[in-house]
Amino acid sequence: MLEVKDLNVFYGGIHALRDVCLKVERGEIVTIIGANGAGKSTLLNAISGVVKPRSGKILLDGQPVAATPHGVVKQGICQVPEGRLVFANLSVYDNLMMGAYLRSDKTSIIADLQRVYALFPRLSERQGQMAGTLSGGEQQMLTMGRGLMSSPRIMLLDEPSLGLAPLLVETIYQVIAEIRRAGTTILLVEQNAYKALAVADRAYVLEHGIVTQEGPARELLHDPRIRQAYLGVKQGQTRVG
Amino acid sequence: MAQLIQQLINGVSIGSVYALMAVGYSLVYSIMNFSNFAHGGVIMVGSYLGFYLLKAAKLPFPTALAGAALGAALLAVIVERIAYRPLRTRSAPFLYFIISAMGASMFIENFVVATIGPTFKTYPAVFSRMPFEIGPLYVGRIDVLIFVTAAVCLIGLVYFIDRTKLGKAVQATSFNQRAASLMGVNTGLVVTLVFAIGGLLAGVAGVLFGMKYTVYPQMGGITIKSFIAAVFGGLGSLPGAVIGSLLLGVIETMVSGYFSSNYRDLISFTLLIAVLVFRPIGLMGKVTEEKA
Amino acid sequence: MNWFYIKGILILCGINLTAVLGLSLLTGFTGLFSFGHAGFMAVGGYAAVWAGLRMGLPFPVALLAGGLVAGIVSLPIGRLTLNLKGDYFCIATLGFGEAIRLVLDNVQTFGGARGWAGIPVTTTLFNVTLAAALGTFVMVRLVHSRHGRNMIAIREEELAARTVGINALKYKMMSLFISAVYAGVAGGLQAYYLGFLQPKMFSMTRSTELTIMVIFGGIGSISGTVLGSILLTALPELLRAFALWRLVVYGASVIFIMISRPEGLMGGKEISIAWFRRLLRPVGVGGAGGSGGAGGAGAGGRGVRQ
Amino acid sequence: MSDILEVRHLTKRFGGLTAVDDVSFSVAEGSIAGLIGPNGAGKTTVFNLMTGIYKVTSGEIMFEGKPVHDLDPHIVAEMGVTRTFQNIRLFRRLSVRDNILTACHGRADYNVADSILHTPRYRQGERRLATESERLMDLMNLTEVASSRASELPYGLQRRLEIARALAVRPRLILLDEPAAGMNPDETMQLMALIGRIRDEFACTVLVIEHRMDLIMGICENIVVLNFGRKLAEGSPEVVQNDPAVIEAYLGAHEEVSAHA
Amino acid sequence: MRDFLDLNWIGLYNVAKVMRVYGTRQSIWEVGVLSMNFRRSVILTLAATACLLLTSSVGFASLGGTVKLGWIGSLTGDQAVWGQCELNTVKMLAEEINAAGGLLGAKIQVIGYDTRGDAMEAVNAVRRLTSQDKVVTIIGPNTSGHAIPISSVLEEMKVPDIATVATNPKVTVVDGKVKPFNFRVCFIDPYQGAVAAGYAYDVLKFRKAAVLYDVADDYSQGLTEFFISTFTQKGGQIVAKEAFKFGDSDFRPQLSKIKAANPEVIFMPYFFKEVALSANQARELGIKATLMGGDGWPSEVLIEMAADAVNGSYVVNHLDFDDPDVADFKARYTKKYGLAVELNGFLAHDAFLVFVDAVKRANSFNPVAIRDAIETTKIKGITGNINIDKNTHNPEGKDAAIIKIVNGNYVFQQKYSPK
Repeated sequence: MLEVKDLNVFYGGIHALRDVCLKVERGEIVTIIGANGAGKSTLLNAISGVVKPRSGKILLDGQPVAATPHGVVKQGICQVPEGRLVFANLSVYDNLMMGAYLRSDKTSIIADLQRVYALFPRLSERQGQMAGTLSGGEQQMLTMGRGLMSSPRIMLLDEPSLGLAPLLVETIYQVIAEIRRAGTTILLVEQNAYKALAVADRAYVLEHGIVTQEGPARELLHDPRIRQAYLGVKQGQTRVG
Repeated sequence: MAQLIQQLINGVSIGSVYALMAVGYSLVYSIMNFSNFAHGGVIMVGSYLGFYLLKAAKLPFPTALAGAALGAALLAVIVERIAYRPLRTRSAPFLYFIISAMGASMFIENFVVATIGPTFKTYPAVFSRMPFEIGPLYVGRIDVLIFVTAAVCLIGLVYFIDRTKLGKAVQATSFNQRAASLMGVNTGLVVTLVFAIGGLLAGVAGVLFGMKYTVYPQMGGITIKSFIAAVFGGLGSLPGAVIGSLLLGVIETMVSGYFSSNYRDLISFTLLIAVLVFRPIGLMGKVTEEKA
Repeated sequence: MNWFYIKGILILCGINLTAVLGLSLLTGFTGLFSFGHAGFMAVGGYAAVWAGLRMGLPFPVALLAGGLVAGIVSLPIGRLTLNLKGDYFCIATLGFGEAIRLVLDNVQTFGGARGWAGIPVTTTLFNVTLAAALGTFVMVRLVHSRHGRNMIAIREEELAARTVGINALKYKMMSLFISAVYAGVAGGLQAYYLGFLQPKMFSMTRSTELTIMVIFGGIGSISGTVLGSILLTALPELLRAFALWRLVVYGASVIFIMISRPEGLMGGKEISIAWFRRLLRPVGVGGAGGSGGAGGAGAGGRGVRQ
Repeated sequence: MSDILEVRHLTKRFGGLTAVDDVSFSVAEGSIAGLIGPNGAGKTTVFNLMTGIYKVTSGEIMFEGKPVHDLDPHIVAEMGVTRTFQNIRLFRRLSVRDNILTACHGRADYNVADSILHTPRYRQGERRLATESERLMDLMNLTEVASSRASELPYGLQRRLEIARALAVRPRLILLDEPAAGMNPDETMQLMALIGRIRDEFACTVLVIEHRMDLIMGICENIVVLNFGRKLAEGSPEVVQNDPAVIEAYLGAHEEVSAHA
Repeated sequence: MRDFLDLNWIGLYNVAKVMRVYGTRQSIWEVGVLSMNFRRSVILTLAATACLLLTSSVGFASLGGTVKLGWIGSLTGDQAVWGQCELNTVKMLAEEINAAGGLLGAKIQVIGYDTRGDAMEAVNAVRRLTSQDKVVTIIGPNTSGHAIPISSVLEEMKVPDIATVATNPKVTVVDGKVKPFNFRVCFIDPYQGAVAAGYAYDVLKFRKAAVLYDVADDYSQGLTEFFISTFTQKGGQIVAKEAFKFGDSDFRPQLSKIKAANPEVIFMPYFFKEVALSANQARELGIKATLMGGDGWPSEVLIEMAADAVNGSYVVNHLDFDDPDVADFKARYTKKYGLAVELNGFLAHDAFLVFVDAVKRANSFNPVAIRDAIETTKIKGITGNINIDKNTHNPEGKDAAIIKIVNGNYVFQQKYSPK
């Protein structure tokens, strides 16, 4: 469905992505794991048109995607940015409606709104509240809900668990699984490799802007190298439970 | 008593002029978060356009007003494209925007001096200069027009920003451009739109100012008062800008009327600073406590 | 070109440089943006003339007295306004500048709006150069001390600076005080150069010009400040033959430098002996990639946010 | 061991919202303590109150027996309390060396006149600051990047630099706000070791906010759990982990991750 | 002048080249070779500056057959209306003389520089005029604030200056000493203030006067001071003294206060734009008092902006507009520039006459000789007889013209000197 071919991106003088290739099939959850600064977010930004690639192709159903962020959204690709970028000065409801900015069919928008409220009951409780006053977890729910409101065919999730309490991380991942079940394809970028690999079908490992490994998520989860570098399974393990 | 009321009327009328200019300025501030010092220049150009459309082209007043507003909007958009957009794409600090704005303002003012010349121009009489007389009180016709226009502009803008989809997109863009663009908002267009609306308002303000007073290249300088009023009311808040303007107008009038016209500005400034010391974000500014 | 005329421009450069150096500390190093610095020049100018003419102090002492008075005036102002942020501080300083002018317009002891004439013309190229050189020297030493570093830290990240024990208000006050002293001395030099003082000379336009020079030269760079003030003082003179169009050109150049080189001429870099050595190396051989501090600096081309 | 920090009935309201509600706890000198809780529980607010960034609504914060609430941040820092930030706040355009050098400033006492005249006091002071910052960079493995701009460092190093900068103040108590956020497990592991080393080598007490339970449970001797601004639980990692209230509000019932492993 | 233009373009082209380098640097930065280009751009900047300095250094002294006359004043800024009119006048008169064979056989070349309304600029302009351009006399500037600081330069370079409308006494005399190279053709503030007050009290028989003035303007403060002192000395009463600040366009707060004091006459010593606005607003507030003003009033624009409001007002002026000489000059000016003459034009005209007369009597282009000749000027200008006094360098005994505005016309009343 989504295909990235030989993508090269420069950030300032830094070669942030080198010949990156990637494929996401319909209905899949694909995850990209890697250390900080490996270029994961840059990759998502390049797909969603925020960053201009130097060279390479990004194809959606075989067609090149638009060059501007709003064009990309129109084609059904929606990025849920990291760091809970909610519109703090708008209400929760308005934030969600911003997600449906490019849609005009009222009835289906309302249907989607109900769906989002069903996924995140907390948001429906707080729909009149200013988004800036939400807690971090609620903001993360809001950005995801807002992303869903554009009724995307493919959703790009950037670090959805960043800075969240363990309990919330669970919730968020349950929702991710549910979104996929409802038919949305997901490209997931995560620091929390455990969670990501557990939920994903396939995974790519990005190191210093280069894809170093790819394969089914389950295999990578058992790959000793990955376990050591990204899962922190080395010595005894102090783990809750 | 009559004099007090007359002074109040004077104050509100001066305040309305400030308000009319402050609304457009505050709109741009609330979206772009920097003081657009070129706003005064745009007002001035709008005023000249209105003058020529009325006087030389002999257009009817509404057409001339619309023409001037559109012309000013165009200029505002051009200024944004040339002087601000390159900075914005690079997310430069607000300081650079201000300097660029000053450059633009200097350019516009002196360009007019060099091409049109420095002479004052007088608007042809569109309305009667005779004021309404209510007992011992005098209310100017243009003052009423300006007050109403300022109110309509404010209400229209607040409605636009708070009630329409595009308005929400404007707010979203003001908060975070990247996030807004990820929602499918064409942020470049939104910014252009904001400057265009700011320019429209500047054009209207320019024409009304020209009718009430006169037209000359340095008339943009009076927007300094509008900036102060906007700060007074709280930057970025549209109702704040209007209330701040009216308050500043009334305060200035009361100081000149009952205290000392020699030290009027000194006293108004002292008051401004006093307000800021106790409320550093102005009367109606957005509270954004810095999160650690 | 005639030396007499050049001398006039150089004196003007020196006066501007003195004022801009101070403003550079405030704006470029501490990150505070003032629209009222001409107000401090006015205070300094009037005080210096008062000290010289009415109290009979010798010229250098009178200049220093002018600077000191401007500095002292800055303290209560700073106490009230330095906690304000961004545009609010700008407007507050603008208000101060205008207020000073209004007071001087009204106070007839100093001649009111009609000005103070008959001041002996004492400022010469020699003493202006001396003052500017001394001012530059002091400023360079200052910004390379812990005091200067603390100011830069406040500019960069005020909250973090405070949590590492930097008294932000104190350093902002210090920065404002020193910049006011510089402005005051410059005001004194100007008064004794023109032989005449008038509140009109210290309008907001004058403040704006000074700020533009700082930004033009480059934030956080003393050499940029020096270059910026000299170039921008000379530019209108060089454009004099264009009469009406020269301010149009001036405005356009300001926009141009902002959009093409927003970090200003020097942008945090300094011209030093090492820098000159690099400069004189054949172009293209030496520096690709930039070495160390000089090359790698310069506010990032495209800011990577967060 | 005595308590270096004592928080008594701490309350902070923002308008109608009570962010911190009657919280009391204490931190033993020389210990590593943790402050955890769901997002929005008020943890960072507590840090802001301790470092003087916010003023308390009521209650007291005693550091080494002296009240530190309502003091300005720089005075709190001089007394020996400093912190790092959740969203890193470095002096971005300065080099690594200058970041640390600036934070060391309190170690020199020369005045403005000294710096202009380059008196012996200035030279001594600068030399002292330079050695001090070199030593810190050494200890924190930052020497290699000493001349790089802070904003150009990779994320992990920025975190480390921020801690180094805080240490330059020679704190008796250092507050770390989510130091492991955005780090992978390997880096988190190194960080844990680093925090232990800091406590020992700099003889200071550490209070850390973190969501990474492996880190918190691995190094903290005492843990305070906040929920909706109130204290939910306090105690050793074992106690807290098995507290049903904590599990319900924060940790969640875990379908254990290691099951996949 | 033309040489300058050409040569400076070369300099400017160099600047443009540098700026192009700046422009492309952004993309170069991304590849990471910035330092090289940064250095190159700095070198280019320095080179360009040097070029500019060099190119503009090619000045010419008075070449055979031309004599240079300098002018300074505001061509930009708030005072530009007056400045541009002065320069136009001087240029026109010079062309007329040149067409008629020149002055002592030489063609007059006028070099005019803008002061931007800034005293420092005025000093620089004079430095350039006297040293590089080597003008023999300077006409202007149009404000006292610029005429005063230039005197030290004039004295150093020994070039005389004839100010047009610089009315502050200190322009020519400070501390009782006359400045050797400063002259003017206008009367001074104390005189004008006294004329206005005397005429109001003695002729118009007003006893209660109010003053509205511009606190930030030297001219306005000067007139106010001398109007009030003369008027009260004569036994009149000042019932209100209100101020505004330059840049204001609304005066109703002050006018409302003045209205409450119920004066018979309101003295408005400032320039016509503010006069028009304040007069209109006074009438809008129902103020019926007679208005009176000084030489800042006369302008076609005033009539255009406020014909009804100023109807019946009195103006102290330098000249009678209906005088045939004046009318002739006005016609010539309007024909050439398509604009009405502002008041400064008339005074610039007379300053030019003084210059021409002095050169002829000195029979030399030597600035010092011209200066000496100016000191003994006795001519009839269009603004009246100009008899320069050696001790004050002012045109002494110059009667003021009292003008009444009647139905949009400036109607001459009488020549008047205060007793």
